[in-house]
Amino acid sequence: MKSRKLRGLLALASVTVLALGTAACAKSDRDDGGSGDKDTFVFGTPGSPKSLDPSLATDGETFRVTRQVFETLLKHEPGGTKIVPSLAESYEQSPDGLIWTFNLRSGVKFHDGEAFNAAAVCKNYERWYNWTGTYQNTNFSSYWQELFGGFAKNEDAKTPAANFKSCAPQGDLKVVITVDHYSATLPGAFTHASLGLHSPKAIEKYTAEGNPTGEAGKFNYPAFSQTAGTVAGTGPFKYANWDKGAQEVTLEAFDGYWGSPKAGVKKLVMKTIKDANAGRQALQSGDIQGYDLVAPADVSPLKDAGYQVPTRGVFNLLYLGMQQEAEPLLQKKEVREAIAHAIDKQSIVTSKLPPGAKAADQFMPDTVEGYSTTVPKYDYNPEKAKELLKGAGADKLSIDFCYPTEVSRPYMPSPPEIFEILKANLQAAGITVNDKPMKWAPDYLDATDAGKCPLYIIGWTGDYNEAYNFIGTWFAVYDGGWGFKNEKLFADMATVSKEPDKAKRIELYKALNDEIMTYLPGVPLTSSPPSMAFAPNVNPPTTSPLTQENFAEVSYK
Amino acid sequence: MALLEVEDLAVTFHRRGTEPVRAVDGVSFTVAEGQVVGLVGESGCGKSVTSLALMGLLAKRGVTVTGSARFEEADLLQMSPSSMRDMRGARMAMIFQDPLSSLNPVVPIGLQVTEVLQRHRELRGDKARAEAADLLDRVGIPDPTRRLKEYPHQLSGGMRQRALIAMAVACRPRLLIADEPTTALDVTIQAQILELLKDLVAEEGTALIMITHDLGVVAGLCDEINVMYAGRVVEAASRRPLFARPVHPYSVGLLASIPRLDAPRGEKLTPIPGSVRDNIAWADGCAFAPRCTHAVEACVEGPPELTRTYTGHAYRCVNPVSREEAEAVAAPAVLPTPSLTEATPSEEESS
Amino acid sequence: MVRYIVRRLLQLIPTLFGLSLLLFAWLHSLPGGPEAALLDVRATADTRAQVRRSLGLDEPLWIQYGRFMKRLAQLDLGDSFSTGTPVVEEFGRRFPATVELTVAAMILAIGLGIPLGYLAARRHGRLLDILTVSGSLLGICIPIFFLGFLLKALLAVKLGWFPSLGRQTPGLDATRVTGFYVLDGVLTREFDASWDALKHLVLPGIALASIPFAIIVRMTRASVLEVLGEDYVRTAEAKGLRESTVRRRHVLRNAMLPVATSIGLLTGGLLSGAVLTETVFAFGGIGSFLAEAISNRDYPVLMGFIMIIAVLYVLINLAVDLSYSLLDPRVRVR
Amino acid sequence: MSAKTDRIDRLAELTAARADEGGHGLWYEAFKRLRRNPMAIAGAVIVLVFVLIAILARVLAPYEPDAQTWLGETSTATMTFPGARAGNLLGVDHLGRDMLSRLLIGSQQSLLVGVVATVLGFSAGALLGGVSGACLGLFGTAGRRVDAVLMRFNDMALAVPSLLLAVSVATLLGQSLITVMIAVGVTQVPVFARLLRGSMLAQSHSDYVMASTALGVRKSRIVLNHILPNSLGPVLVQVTLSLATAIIEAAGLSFLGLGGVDAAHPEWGFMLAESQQYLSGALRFAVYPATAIIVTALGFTLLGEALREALDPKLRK
Repeated sequence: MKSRKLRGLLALASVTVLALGTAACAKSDRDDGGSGDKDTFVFGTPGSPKSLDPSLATDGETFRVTRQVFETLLKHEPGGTKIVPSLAESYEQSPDGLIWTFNLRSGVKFHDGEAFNAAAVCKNYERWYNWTGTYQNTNFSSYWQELFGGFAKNEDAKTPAANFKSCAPQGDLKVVITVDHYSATLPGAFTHASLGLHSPKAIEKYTAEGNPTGEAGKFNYPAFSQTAGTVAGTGPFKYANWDKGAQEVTLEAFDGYWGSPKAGVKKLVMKTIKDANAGRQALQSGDIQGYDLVAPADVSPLKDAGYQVPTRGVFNLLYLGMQQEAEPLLQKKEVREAIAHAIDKQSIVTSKLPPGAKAADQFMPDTVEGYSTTVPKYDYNPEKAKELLKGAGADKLSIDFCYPTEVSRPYMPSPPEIFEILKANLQAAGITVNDKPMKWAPDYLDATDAGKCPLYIIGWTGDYNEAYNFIGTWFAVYDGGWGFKNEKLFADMATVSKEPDKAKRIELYKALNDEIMTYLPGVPLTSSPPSMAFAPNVNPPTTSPLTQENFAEVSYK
Repeated sequence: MALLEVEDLAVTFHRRGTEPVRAVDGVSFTVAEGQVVGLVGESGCGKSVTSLALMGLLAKRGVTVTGSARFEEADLLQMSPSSMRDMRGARMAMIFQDPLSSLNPVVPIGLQVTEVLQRHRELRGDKARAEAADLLDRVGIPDPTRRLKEYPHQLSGGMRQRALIAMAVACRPRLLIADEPTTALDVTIQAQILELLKDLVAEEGTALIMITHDLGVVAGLCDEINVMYAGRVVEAASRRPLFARPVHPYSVGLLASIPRLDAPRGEKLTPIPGSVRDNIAWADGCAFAPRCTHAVEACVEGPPELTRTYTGHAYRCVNPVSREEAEAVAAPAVLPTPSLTEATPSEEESS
Repeated sequence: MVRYIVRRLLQLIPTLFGLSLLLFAWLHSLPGGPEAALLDVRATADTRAQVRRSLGLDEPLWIQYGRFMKRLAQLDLGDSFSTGTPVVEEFGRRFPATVELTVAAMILAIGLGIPLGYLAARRHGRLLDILTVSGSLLGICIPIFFLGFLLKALLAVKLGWFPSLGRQTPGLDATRVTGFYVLDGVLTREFDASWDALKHLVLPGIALASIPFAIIVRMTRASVLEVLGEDYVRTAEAKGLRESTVRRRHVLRNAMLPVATSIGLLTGGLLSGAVLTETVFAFGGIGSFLAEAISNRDYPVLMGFIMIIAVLYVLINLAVDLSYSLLDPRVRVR
Repeated sequence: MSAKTDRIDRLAELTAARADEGGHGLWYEAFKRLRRNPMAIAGAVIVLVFVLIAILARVLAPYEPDAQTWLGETSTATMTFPGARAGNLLGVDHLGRDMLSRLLIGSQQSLLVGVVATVLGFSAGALLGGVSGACLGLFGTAGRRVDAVLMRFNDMALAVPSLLLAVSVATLLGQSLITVMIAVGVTQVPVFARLLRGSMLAQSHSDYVMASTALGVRKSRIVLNHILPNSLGPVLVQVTLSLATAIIEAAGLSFLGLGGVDAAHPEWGFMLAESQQYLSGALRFAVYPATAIIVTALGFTLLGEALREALDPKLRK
């Protein structure tokens, strides 16, 4: 009798529960048809792109998207680091490395119907070279400045001098690009995603829009780079929509794509999923068909559950940075050496890193040309470390150790855990370690850059297969992160960067690696291969050590 | 014929971790058609619990009600909850002590009246509203149509009590229980309300159980009076005999503590010492014994039985008060209460 | 009434001014700037300085604040450092997601919380009461990100009933009108899109509802218990009214007064408190965007969003106060 | 002086009379009601056990919480982590440390977070709310204005996401357990402030305050001797609830990478956040600290709820 009376009362509750139930059932009905339609492929990425025009961006998430839409003159072979032709069928380099001649592919069309030819190439390079005003700001042109120096007319004294000299079409399908001096960034620069080639018609529209407004405190990306419609490249996909609220970029297969493979799905959606667990659960529940940056601990469970977890080749490096100004005792080589001997790199690899990870003995992975087999080695030997410290009068060394907390990088899946192991190692050698945990951005990045951290862990993933892309970023000049001045090392770095002959350069790099590891500015720790995960019913793209996967290869089985 | 016959009513409250409390213990009384019966006693004596038990308004849990209460051929205590619902508000109704807290603050007066009409008389819409206005008018609320839309807080205390009475009499019940209906009101208004009750009862021939601690109130109103102490009736009689010759020391004490205008100057009131808490269990003797001025050894030797005289006067005492002593306190109280009907109800609205 | 509203709104101006000053001083006192997030890890000190200059961060704080206020006077909150889009646009883009999520959570919390709270009160001290109260309190006691994980593991991964993240199935190509996906589907008659969006709301809705649900159960229970002991409920019973009438008109109508106030406040709190839920469910609302903005030291977004939220919060409170006067005739706004 | 003390004594009687029901004090009555409530008993038992464990943690823990003794036996690549076994009753964690020891020491840290954050939130909130309430109740128009300003900012503070506060504190002080305590404590300030003010306001309208005002007792005295002590009931309830909230919020902060991160002093929230990467392969890493958090928080919450009920004069029968 009581329950009868309560029925009325429970109506509200029942309705609520019922609504949930109906929603649930309806979903399971539809699920029988497989996870959604087979035209759409959703890929989870750890970050959002910033611009649809790669030349305005610096970050990997932007390039992951733009790479599917734009192509460059040269590219890296699928799954490798070797430079191969792309929009150029072949290229020649003058012996001094100043004149670069490209023979262009014929029959290539841009997404907006424009034809690809030499004039189009030069239109692109001249657009970048002739940027003025706010475009010259590093907000917008960071990579152009890094790869080709400044502009036709530099407006700021701080902007580097232009290295790009000219781009000259020779006929319809031949183009000659001249630079002022050789730089080690070449020919890698011609593969760089930021220099993807735009349709000339699109470029005219960009110019018509004018420069981004640049009043202080206002920081506007140009409108064309923020909505799909204007931007057009030659790649297998074209932009369909960028839903910033949902954090999704939708790409559509471009039917007129010249090359093969053509896009294997009609729609490719790049969806930002920051949380690694969220990505894995979304894959498992069929909401997405793949995601990047699989946590090492998820690799084998996913594999066991039938998912495909392709692993990229190793092309990154994690190292223990030392700032000699922040801790003067680090200026003693014995102390640095002691720290190197105190660290058990192998325990990090076996305990914490995904399959395929390696301990590093120099400041680049062994997949980079210029890797040396003759570098001095510093084995794990806590006793020796103690002796060295005692010899240097640093047996009571107490040192601050910075590490980031909430971040996961391909080279450093879980910084706090790696820190814990390192700390235990150092303390076993009698060094007192003071924890300095920090949030990755901006606290940690700022602190390490400003030289506030005597010890810290950080790393790098290569952009292209050039040793300079690794060691050159750290040891070419005085750097706040290291806080040392080694004039000989700096001079040797300058020499190698100007050597246009590749074979000679590689030999020089090997010697440099030996030199660096003898000086021992820090301790290279590990290289770990980042993994992607895909649903069992898709054909995943070939993994690329440079994270340059071509999603045109993706299709449903 | 009796309208209500309460026989041996007992109410026990149970609470985990404590001894059960017998709030009402073997109470019996009858109410005839159209009769006004008073239940008198200090707070905590069980008179309100008695009325709630009769109305079926006690919590279901932790309460045991035994005995019987025959009302119109049915036993109220055995009735199913739904029949009780049909009965309440229709055949029997109740008026509570505090008119402000007894009215729903967020529902207009009108709705609170019409909901009874709708429930028991199936009156709806305009008909119900008209009837409600009529009811308010009958209980002496001026401008009833306007009042219907107002909320309790917009009415004065007397008006609220009138509205409550209107709700109670809306279905012309056979029995009305009024639980201290005037305690929360100003003295002048008290009289008006009592007058109103008296009139309504007389008009409709409704029986009334008047629950009060104020002997003054019963004096002018009740035909039969039951004095209760610690859950039992200690003295029961018609009005006149009770006031003329109270027998139980407690009744005498109550009468003696009424302030009297005719008392000689400087004479102090004689309050009953102690409070209701200072009693003993009936099982051990007379519960009133600890406070009683007439207490003797026999009082605590066992529970006193109810003695009934041939005149129908009943009392529960082993050492009743002597005639002389009783008359000394009683005489003036028998005076009928002055009628205040001349004071028009609208006066109280001036605030 | 109107005067009361106008007065409350006018009071908002000095408060906002104070808030903006406090916020500005506070944010800019934090070490580090937005350039770390904007630039590559390898950016040189020069580039960093250049970026700071271009963002106007090299000038004295009072000039920066002056500029902020000047723009604010023209109802311009500036542009986001990290996305380069106007703050108002960023807010408008993400706000519907948060509102949808909040509303879904509140519907769940109210729809389940009030009946359960009432039931618990009616069965005070009995097993059902204890189970309901402990059960609802459990919602408060599970860290929300872990609850999100458990919900997904069970209802999305294992049973496949609900999608595990996002607001709508990617590639659905629903037409956007207002940004409220459920509403959009109805407006454009793309009911499947609405349905899809609704399903996406379920899991994050439950996760976000866990705390307000517990609070509503608790408040309803306490409030009903209190009202059940009120004389007017006894009066209503004495009138022989049907139990449903007593419950609806006399118990709930009174018991809901304090609950209504708390619902308003809870809703306001949820607007800004959805950070964890939005992160775990990749929901793309203002909560998770604020969290990012903090890491990026995206001052315009932080200032703008928080001030808009503060205004909304005040407006919600005002609405609650006004509705209170509608619900309770004893309260009349001056 | 004697006249004044006399008056105060009479006042005290008045107050005592209010608290005195059936010869026992308000708190005694509340305690009696608590003892009858199964929720209170469950809550109290949990809290008691938790506090005991926290106090004895160092004695009970078989190993140092940060000793990576079994690191060599773990592998993320193959997801091998020794589970429960003779030496490690709950297995080892992702860095080869004894899980049980970490959980035990964690109880200490979690209790610390709860207590310190609550004390912080309470003291600052009580100051703010107390001042505000006292101003409003006793110092006329000017007081009302002070109260309005204070409360308006207090309400605004409720609208600012607590995360922002936490991040600022973390950036200024560095990431540590103390940061978490302060950050969580700060978020409790407006709650306590509002509560105390509201409760004082209700008290200041009560009969005995009116009576003492009528008797001419100094206002500050009324506040200190009568309003404040009698406003403490709801605050006490909030303290209990805040202990639970603090432990849970600390977990949220850890999840966002803002937690205390000292391996030698693990806190449950941090342990739960740490385990997030292993949810797919080693769910137990999360289950232990999560269960600990949930049970403990539930204990505090149940106790708080029961206390609220016991102290609520309107719910008394």
